[in-house]
Amino acid sequence: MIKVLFFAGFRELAGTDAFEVNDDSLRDIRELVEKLAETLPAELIKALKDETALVSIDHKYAGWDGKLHQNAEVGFLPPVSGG
Amino acid sequence: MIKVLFFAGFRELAGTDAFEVNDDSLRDIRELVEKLAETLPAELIKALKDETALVSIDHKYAGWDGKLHQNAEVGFLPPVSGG
Amino acid sequence: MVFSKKVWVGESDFDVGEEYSKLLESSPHSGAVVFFTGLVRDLYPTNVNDEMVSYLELEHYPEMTERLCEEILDEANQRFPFDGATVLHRVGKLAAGEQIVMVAISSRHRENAFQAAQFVMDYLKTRATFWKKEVGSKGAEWLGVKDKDRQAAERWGELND
Amino acid sequence: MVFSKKVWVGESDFDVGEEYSKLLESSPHSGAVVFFTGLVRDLYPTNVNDEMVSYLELEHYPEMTERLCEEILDEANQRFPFDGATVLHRVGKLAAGEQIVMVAISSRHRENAFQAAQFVMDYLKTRATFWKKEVGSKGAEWLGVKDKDRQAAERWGELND
Repeated sequence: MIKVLFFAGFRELAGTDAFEVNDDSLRDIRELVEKLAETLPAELIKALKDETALVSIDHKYAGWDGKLHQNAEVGFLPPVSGG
Repeated sequence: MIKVLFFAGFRELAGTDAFEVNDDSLRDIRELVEKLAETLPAELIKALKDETALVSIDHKYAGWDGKLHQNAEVGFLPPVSGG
Repeated sequence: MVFSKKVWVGESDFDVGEEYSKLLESSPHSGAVVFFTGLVRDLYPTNVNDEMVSYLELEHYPEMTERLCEEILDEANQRFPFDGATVLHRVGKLAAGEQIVMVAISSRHRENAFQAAQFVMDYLKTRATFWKKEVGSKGAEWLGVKDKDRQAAERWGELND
Repeated sequence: MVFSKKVWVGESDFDVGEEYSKLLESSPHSGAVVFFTGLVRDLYPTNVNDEMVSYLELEHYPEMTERLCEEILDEANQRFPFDGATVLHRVGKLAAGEQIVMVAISSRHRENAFQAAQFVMDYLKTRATFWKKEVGSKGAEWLGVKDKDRQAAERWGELND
């Protein structure tokens, strides 16, 4: 099981802040996003693929090739705007 | 009459914080310092001539050629160290 | 260099005078303190059509933010050694004029305090997992990294990850 | 740019939290405040043989200092426009740990606040008519402009006199 979190604008596009994916065959973020595309809005998927979007695995920034594992927590992070 | 003020280390070398010079023929700071040399300690005069020393006339920074006038207030200022 | 570190993220407001005193207590040999506070401005001319902003909504990724803030402080300390640092960042709904963020650095000399405070702010803006939504009378908009903030962060070169 | 200006030189201590609030009141549209405070350090390794400093004695040329501070603020505002500025500088006898100076700048964006605060500090150190004497157990010494302060001021180029 992979736990997926959406923040800020991504959460609004997803219509939810969390999502669970039960597919242990997914190897990396790229494959996870393809999986999410089956059920989540196309507009969200497009935004996740934007070059300004960030991804985290287990609270660490990761790349599009970031490896998944059992019970990973994946965060989809729009461009940050703190401070 | 010209009013001369000494600050910080210059005051300690002069042994006084203020001094009056009654000589209306003095035209500039250079001439004033020569006049002071007649009565004030040689060590002070040497310090006043150091390139790091500053001078003011009527509360404005002035140069060695700064012109004097009746009732001018001249400040002899060691290198500053505020802040 | 070992330094005293305080990082806090939450909804409540903070008191600048009190934080200043606490920072000084934690770094009694410092001769210089630089403080930065960021507040909600009432007008954002570059966004949402120059309109007045009613309030901001700030959210974050709690499991990431505090650690990222600490990493940014560690990196700043490696580059510009200092004695003490405080980072406070509010989340939730914030009205115009309210305080959002505070970064304070105490050090022996002022140059490092200024440099470290700027470094921390630049990286907070571009690396820490906070998001800000401007809500005005004409609509709401999630803000992204501003170009000038990205440029400000880039001047420091790469982070030593 | 018109800005709110407060310059004060005197013997009494100041309260950073209070000054921060007053500065914000004077510049309600600012989104960024940078504060600097300088304190008497307890050890001056480059002077008087690394000894502990018992206290500092600060004096100034009253008829010049406040005007020079205002001129420095005006110059800073021409270069890095901001909304409000406070400069407080103490004189007299100050013990280790006591506050000496505070410079605070409020502005729309943080970059100008940081730049202006640094500019003002660099010029205060090299142009304003203050003098500082370190008194330790082994003797007393009037400080001059430090090389690094002179270099810091030189990076801004010439003042527009």
